[in-house]
Amino acid sequence: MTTTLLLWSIFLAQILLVVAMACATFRVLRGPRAQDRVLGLDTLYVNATMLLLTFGIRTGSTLYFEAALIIALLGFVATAALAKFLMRGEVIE
Amino acid sequence: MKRWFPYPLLTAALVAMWLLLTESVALGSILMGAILATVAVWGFAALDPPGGRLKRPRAAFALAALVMADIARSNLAVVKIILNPRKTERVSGFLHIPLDMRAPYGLATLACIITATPGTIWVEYNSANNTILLHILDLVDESTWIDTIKGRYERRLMEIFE
Amino acid sequence: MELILALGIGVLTGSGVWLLLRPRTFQVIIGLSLLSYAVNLFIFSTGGLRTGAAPVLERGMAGSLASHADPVPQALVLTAIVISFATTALFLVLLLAARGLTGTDHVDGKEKSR
Amino acid sequence: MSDALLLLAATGLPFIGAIVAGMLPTHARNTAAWLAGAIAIIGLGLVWAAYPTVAAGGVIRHSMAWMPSLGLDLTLRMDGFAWLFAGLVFGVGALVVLYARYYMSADDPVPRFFAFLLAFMGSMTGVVLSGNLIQLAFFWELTSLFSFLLIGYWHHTAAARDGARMALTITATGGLCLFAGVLLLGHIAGSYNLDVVLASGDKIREHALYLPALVLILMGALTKSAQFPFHFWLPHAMAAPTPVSAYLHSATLVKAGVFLMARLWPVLAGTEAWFWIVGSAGLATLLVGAYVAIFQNDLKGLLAYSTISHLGLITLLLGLNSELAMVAAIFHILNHAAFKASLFMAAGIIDHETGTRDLRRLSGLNRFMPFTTRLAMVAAAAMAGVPLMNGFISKEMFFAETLTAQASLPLLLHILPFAAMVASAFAVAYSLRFIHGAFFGPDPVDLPHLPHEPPAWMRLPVEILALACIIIGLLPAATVGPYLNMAAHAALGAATPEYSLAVWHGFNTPLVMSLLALAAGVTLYFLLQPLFRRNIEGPPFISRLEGRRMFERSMVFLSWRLARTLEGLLGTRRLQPQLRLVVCVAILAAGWAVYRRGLGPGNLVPQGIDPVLALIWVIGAACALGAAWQAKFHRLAALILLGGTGLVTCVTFVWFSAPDLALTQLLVEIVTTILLLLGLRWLPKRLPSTGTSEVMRTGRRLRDLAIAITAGLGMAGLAFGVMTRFPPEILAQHFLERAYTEGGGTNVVNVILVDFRGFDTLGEIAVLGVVALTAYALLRRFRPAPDSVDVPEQQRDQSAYDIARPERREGDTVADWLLIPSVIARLLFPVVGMVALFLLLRGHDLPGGGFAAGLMGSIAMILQYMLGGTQWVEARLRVLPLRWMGLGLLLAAGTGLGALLFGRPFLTTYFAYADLPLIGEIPTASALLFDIGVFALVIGATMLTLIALARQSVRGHRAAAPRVSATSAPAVPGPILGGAPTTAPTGAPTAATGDD
Amino acid sequence: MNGWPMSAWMNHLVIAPIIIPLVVGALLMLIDERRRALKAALGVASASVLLALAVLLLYLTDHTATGADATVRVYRLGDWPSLFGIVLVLDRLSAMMLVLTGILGLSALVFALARWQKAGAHFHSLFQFQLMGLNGAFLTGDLFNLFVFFEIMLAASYGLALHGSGLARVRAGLHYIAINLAASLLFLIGVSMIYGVSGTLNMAELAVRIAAVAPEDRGLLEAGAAILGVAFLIKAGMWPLGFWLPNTYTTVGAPSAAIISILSKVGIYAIIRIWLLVFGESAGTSAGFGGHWLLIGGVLTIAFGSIAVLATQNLARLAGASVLVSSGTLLAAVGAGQAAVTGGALFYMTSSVLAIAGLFLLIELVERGRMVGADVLAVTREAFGEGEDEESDDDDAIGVSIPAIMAILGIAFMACALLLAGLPPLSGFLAKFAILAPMLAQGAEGLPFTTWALMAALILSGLATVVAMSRTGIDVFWASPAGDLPRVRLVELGPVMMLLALCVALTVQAGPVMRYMEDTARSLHGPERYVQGVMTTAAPGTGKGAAP
Amino acid sequence: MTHLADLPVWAAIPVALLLLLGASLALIGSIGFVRLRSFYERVHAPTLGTTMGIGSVLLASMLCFTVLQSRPALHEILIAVFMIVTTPITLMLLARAALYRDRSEGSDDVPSAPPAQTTAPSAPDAAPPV
Ligand code: NA
Ligand code: NA
Repeated sequence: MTTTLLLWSIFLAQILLVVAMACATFRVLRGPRAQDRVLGLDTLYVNATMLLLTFGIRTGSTLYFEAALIIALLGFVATAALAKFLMRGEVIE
Repeated sequence: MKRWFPYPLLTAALVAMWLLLTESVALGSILMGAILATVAVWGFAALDPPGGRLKRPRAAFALAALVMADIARSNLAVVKIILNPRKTERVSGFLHIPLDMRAPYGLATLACIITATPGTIWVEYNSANNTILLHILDLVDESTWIDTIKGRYERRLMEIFE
Repeated sequence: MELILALGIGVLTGSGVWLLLRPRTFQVIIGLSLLSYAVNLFIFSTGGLRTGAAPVLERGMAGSLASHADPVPQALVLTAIVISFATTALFLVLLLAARGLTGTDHVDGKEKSR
Repeated sequence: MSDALLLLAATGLPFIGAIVAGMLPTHARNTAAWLAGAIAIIGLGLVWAAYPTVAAGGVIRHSMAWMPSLGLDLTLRMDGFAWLFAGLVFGVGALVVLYARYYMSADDPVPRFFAFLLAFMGSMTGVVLSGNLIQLAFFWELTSLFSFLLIGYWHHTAAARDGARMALTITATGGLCLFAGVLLLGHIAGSYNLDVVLASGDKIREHALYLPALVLILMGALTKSAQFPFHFWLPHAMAAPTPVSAYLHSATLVKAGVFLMARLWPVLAGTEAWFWIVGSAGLATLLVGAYVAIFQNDLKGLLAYSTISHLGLITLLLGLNSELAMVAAIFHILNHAAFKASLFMAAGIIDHETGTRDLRRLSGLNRFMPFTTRLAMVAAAAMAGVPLMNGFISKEMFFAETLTAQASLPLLLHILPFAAMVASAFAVAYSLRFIHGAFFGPDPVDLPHLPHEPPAWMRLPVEILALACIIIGLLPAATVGPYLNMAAHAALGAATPEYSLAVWHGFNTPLVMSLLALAAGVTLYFLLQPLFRRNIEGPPFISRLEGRRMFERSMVFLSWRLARTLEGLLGTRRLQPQLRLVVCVAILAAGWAVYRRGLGPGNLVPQGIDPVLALIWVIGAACALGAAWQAKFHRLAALILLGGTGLVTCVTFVWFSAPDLALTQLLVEIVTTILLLLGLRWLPKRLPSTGTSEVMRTGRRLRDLAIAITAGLGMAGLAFGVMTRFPPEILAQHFLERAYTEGGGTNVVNVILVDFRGFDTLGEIAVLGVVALTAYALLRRFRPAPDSVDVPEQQRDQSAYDIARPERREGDTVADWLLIPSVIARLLFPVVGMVALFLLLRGHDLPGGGFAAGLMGSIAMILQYMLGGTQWVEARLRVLPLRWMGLGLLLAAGTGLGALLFGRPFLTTYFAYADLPLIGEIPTASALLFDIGVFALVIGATMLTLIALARQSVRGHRAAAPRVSATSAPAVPGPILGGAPTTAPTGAPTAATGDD
Repeated sequence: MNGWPMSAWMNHLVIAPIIIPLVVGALLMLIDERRRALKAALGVASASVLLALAVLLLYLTDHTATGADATVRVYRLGDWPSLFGIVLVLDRLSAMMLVLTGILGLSALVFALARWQKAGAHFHSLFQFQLMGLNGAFLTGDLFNLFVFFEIMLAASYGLALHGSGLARVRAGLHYIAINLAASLLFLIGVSMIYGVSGTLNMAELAVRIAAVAPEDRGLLEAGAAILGVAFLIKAGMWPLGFWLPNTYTTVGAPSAAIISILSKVGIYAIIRIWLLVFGESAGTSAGFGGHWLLIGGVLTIAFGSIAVLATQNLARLAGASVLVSSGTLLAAVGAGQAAVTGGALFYMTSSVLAIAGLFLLIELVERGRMVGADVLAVTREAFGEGEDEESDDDDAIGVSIPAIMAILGIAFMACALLLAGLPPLSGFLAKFAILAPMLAQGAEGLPFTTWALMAALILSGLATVVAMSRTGIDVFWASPAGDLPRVRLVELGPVMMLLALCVALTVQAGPVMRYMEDTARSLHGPERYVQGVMTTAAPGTGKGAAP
Repeated sequence: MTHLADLPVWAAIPVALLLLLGASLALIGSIGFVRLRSFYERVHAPTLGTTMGIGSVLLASMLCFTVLQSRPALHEILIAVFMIVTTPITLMLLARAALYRDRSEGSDDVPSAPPAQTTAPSAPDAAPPV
């Protein structure tokens, strides 16, 4: 019973998250401005983090935790670099 | 002591992080964490971090609780806005707020609080006149927002950091 | 599931090949990156797709394929990732050098050779 | 003297002499001449020493293994036939050396000349003494090579260069054909040994490959002997010094072709094919050569065409499939050598003394050099076939043969005697022209030099040869009879016919023919007088068929126009077609294999489709397609979409139980994005392309789209095929079972990477290191394109804004912008560092490892660079990438080498669980050390590349706007990276990121 | 390990050709760029040791066995059973390739001491890694490890190819890298497919398992092999995959070109090794898979290479096109699938590797003395001015003395030309003979079309080379407008002379060398000993470090 | 998925609810990201995910693993901290970059640059020079 409940809720949550990712992807594809695309990538990263966490719960393994941790800790580096590129025209001055 | 542990609070935080990472409170882990944290902090010190100390740690915890509550509330507010787009009277816009605080860590924390709170975002900081520019999703009343930021957060942060 | 991943690999390959055949160096480098994703997934797929298999062993226990994921393709992919990362970096540097020397970002180092 | 020594000395001495001569000083004329002469004389002596054995019908042999397994031995073999030729080579060689000593100018660097001459002599000896077909081809090509060098001796003249090249091209081509031919012949006979081959005549003639072998061998022989239609190189070879012509074109080079035909006559001749090919080539050459010779104005040109004609005569004789004709051919080879060598020398004397060889300028030399005139007259008479001269006898034999020749087509039989007479009449005419034109008639006017008799020593060789012409003509049986007999027997064996070498055979048809030809020739010469006086260039009727021009044209066409066109058609220098070909060939190759065997899905039942993953891949596909779509005009969008694809890949790895891969993929993704962004700054603004027509572009795109779709479908099919088969288990099972017990780690992937297959990892980090070095080296020379030198527009904008306001200093905008991020980023520095170390230390047991940790460490540093700027960071952190790299590699390799100390193979790991006080049990595996090496290298390599890239901006700033550093960028205290001076000149950022 | 005669340390000799350059390369990274003498000394010392080592290994491999009874020395890395770990395998072929690498490495490095080492950063490190990659590729017995060593080799070759930078180099380098990256991807696809079907990465094991592959899986396996083959053929420069090759080699600096010229042979090596091992007679229905494509492709490559040889006036490009001819010849000869022909092919490979390397080095020296634009002038003369008898003939009858250095260069050039054209007296001629003679020996009566085609291709390519080389040689040495005499240093001339001297030695000692090649070929075509050698060491490891 | 059966109902229900809550917040944020009109409005939307969204999921995870492993699973806290600390960096940098881009294009929807003022104290020393 609890298994079913959990499985379904995890499944549902994952679906919601993937749809959220799809929304973000839409912005990445659509733009219209570069900042929208960058923000889309950032959103994609955040949603993916959550997806990985739900996956961890589903498999009962904490091993996927690191991947989520890395995104949380370093996912912003790529988007920050993109932002810097927009603002300054180069990433490292 | 100061030479070896220039930033004791940071060292402690790093040891705590290490323990969380290793999911262990064994003596070995603590020792290892301490060694690594010490070394890591030297790296931090090499970067010429701005000066500043956490003067009232307890106030910091209080602020954290406050911020969490605010974030939760803002979440709901933003959910409403997104799910109900036909509500036309909502106005979003920019807002200049002059600040009194100049402590870098305080400013950083304020920026994090503002940005992490749904519905508000720190856009620009002007060091020349110590003003920040925010963008606010639901800008019904500018003065309320100024009060919130200055009274609710800046004051507390100045207590903590200055 | 296999079908999904196979199609995914196919789309990555198709996009990569398309870009590989384009005239601009940046297109080519993006194409190569997409292709290396495709290839990495392809190598990975030789181990079979296993959801929920344990990736690491229990301490002190020997593992078995019944409960654990196939580590071999994973190790191969890791090596491949590193190498393609390195070569992508090099290609980037080279395309910059070419761009600097030739003034163009055409793969042939000159605009419209024919 | 032993046979072996004799043969080796005869072949080897000339080469040794050549080397010695080549090393003599430039003007050691006498030494070189003495050396060459001595060697020729010794060679002659050696040949003479062999006479007793050979005369008795014996064969001298010496064989040494060379490539025994392939049937190639170095076999020297002298029978009577070879003896005769060897004698010619050395005998005429000796005379030519003597002549050359006086002919060549004192200023000429003659040691080189004699070196080539000796080497040629050796090669020629090698040809005639070869007892192995391959070896024969070997020396054959050497004669081509050295004749090339001899002809081109005066290479400062275009004529010499062109003549040499033409001779080489033609004769080397023939040589290559010959090579193929003897390969076939050896294949048929079962051996390359000449004795074996000569004994298998019937087998060869009946073999299916007889015709190809014959054609190929004849290609060699006919080109060498300047037979029609390959004859045209020979006249141009006259650009060589006259001694060379005298040697090459009388007794040696051109005779090699007829030598070969005669040598292989017993096995190749006797067939219709032989008759038609050899006979018609000979006949055509005989006539064409003689006809053209009449109209030559150059003495040597005349002699050259006469040589061609006489070689045609010999060839025709060989082609008649008659043993008697064969004997006549051998005899004429001998005679021709004697009179042609002397005529060339005479022509050389005239050239030497008067400064010209032009028959239109020469005249009446008889009065100035009467003795030379007599000598030339004798030789010319021999050439014309005047009775009592040696040429007469062999010509008589030739006429006789034309009358009795056997062939299937009677028509040709009727033509042959007439053709022979016509050619003979032409020979009389050109001989007459040589003598009459040069030596008689009015006194010459306006000659470059005043002529007189040459030095006695220079005339001596001519005298000897002219004497030979007369003596042989008078007493053929007594003088050359035995030798000819010996040679004929050696060449023909038991089939040698009866023949008679006499001056007088009675008043028979050949004699009538001779006399008719003589009369006709004389008449023809005088009839043609008006024509000669009209300063004609080239022979009437066929002057347009100038071989050289055709050759040059065809060479230019073949090797330039055609080759270039073909290269353009069949190849490309553009990248896109090349990549297209690579992709297409790969598709075709895989498709072909699959088509042969079929490829169905495997028997593994596919798992059900998880909608979550399916949706994820919808996103992945959208990102990939989007990246493909945007990469041209929206590079940043493409880059972001690439990131999206990478993220989807990463999630997929997680989905299918590969956390290590996900981790690594993610980190690589981040670093790659930054790398590409760093590059983006230097790329040009993308403007919509113009130029090519829309139709063409659409066409190309459709084609590429088709290729891309095919490739995608193909890969999808293969992937599906692979995934629906039972995955391989053996390795996986083995590793899973032993990773912990024998590798000491629970993260099997990591154990594989650092232990089971640690060697791969060692290689992989080497790749990383090498790439970083290359990138660094390349970037040191980086010059931005003119349109991207400038500081980016944004920065100029923001600086201008700051400058325009009194309360702001330049740089305030960016400083304000980065204030908060940089405070946080600095706090993150130790945090990320510790997480990296965490990943490193636990990698053996849990996801992580040296590579992921290294990348993380690099990202921590890159973040500082991004938010603090290069100079700011380098003023504070001493990153020594090269040191990290070097030490990392050494540590990894050293860990592997440690095993050697314990007598174990490289990379054998050691692990134990050490029980430390306080800390407790910790695993100590040598693999960890290895992983630390990996970690260090990855940090070093990544930083080296990134910093090198990033520094380009700093250089750019300095180059573009020196004022920026004065106002906004604060002076950098202390050493920057590696202690290089802070303000290194823009052009030389030496060791900026290197370790000092 | 079977048949090791000497002490335990000798066992480790097999790994030394990989580890020595790795360690030296890493050490060189740590030494400052300015201490060039030290770097050069270290580099040359390493290259010398490697050559000596290779010769020793060749001796050890050859003298212990005769004929196909080959000694196969297997080195199990990490002491794991060869089935599960990575093994290095030393047999006659590997030993021979190691020696070739050693020779080329030492000559190119010594040559580079004069100038090239200064042309850019980290030359010596890159060079050591190049040697490491080559040696590793020749030694490894594992498919994926082969990929890794290919990458090391390529990465280093990128560095060396771009060494000195410059427009032409960068432009060609971009193509070189792009195509090789594509090839690497194909390599990975191929290897993973083979692994997916056969379950092994060990080449010997693969040879054993191939016969037992289920029929329905064979298509996949062969598709993998075909894709892998394409990757190798790209490196080997087969038409139509090899257009990058002459373009790259033309622009690369001389010592780099000399060492990189062996890279195309690595592609050939991989094909010889894997194709003969895996798709030999014991491969069941896959036996001889794709061999005729090799033959056809080889002949086409010879044809295209010859055309390219003819079409160029540029010396370096001529050398690059010669690499294509050489590759084509080898591919076709190997594709013939007969042991005796393979033996000849190996002889040819040795000869052409030495000759081409020599030529690349030589070209640099020759070009040094040439006037700028001499090529253009020659082209114009060739294409338009057919008759140019305008030269005064006053001093026709007096030769021009050639300066000693030009004479030496000229002789060396002629030697290279002869070697490449396959003309006597040097080993090129014997090499062609060694390929053609056994090819002919096969057909009892008529010869198959392919034999004719190959024979024609070889003859015509020789002809094209003669035409092109004589044209170029005449232009450079006889007809060139007198430029300055090239300044040639002994360290530059020495390597060229050494390479050519080796070709002379190859000619003189053709018998013994050919014996070695034939033995090699026989054991390649009958790889039982190789397989057995690797598999017998597949016994469980003799215990690892202390178990927990 | 046998481990899920080990989870008692009292824990399973909150885990399920928290997961759904977190995912819903993330989704709503992303929907907002799609639907909101301007970039400055859209930039607020993802914050739902990065704060309460991920917070809920982390809580679910902590709860789940604490119960399953019978010991406190706290390392999820790190993710939360990192998210809180790092997300603002991106958003701040991006919002300001967008502002710059809009200003430089002369867009009317953004406030123009602050008017010139009298001399003011200089930036804190902390600001790293670039
Ligand atoms: Na916010
Ligand atoms: Na973030």
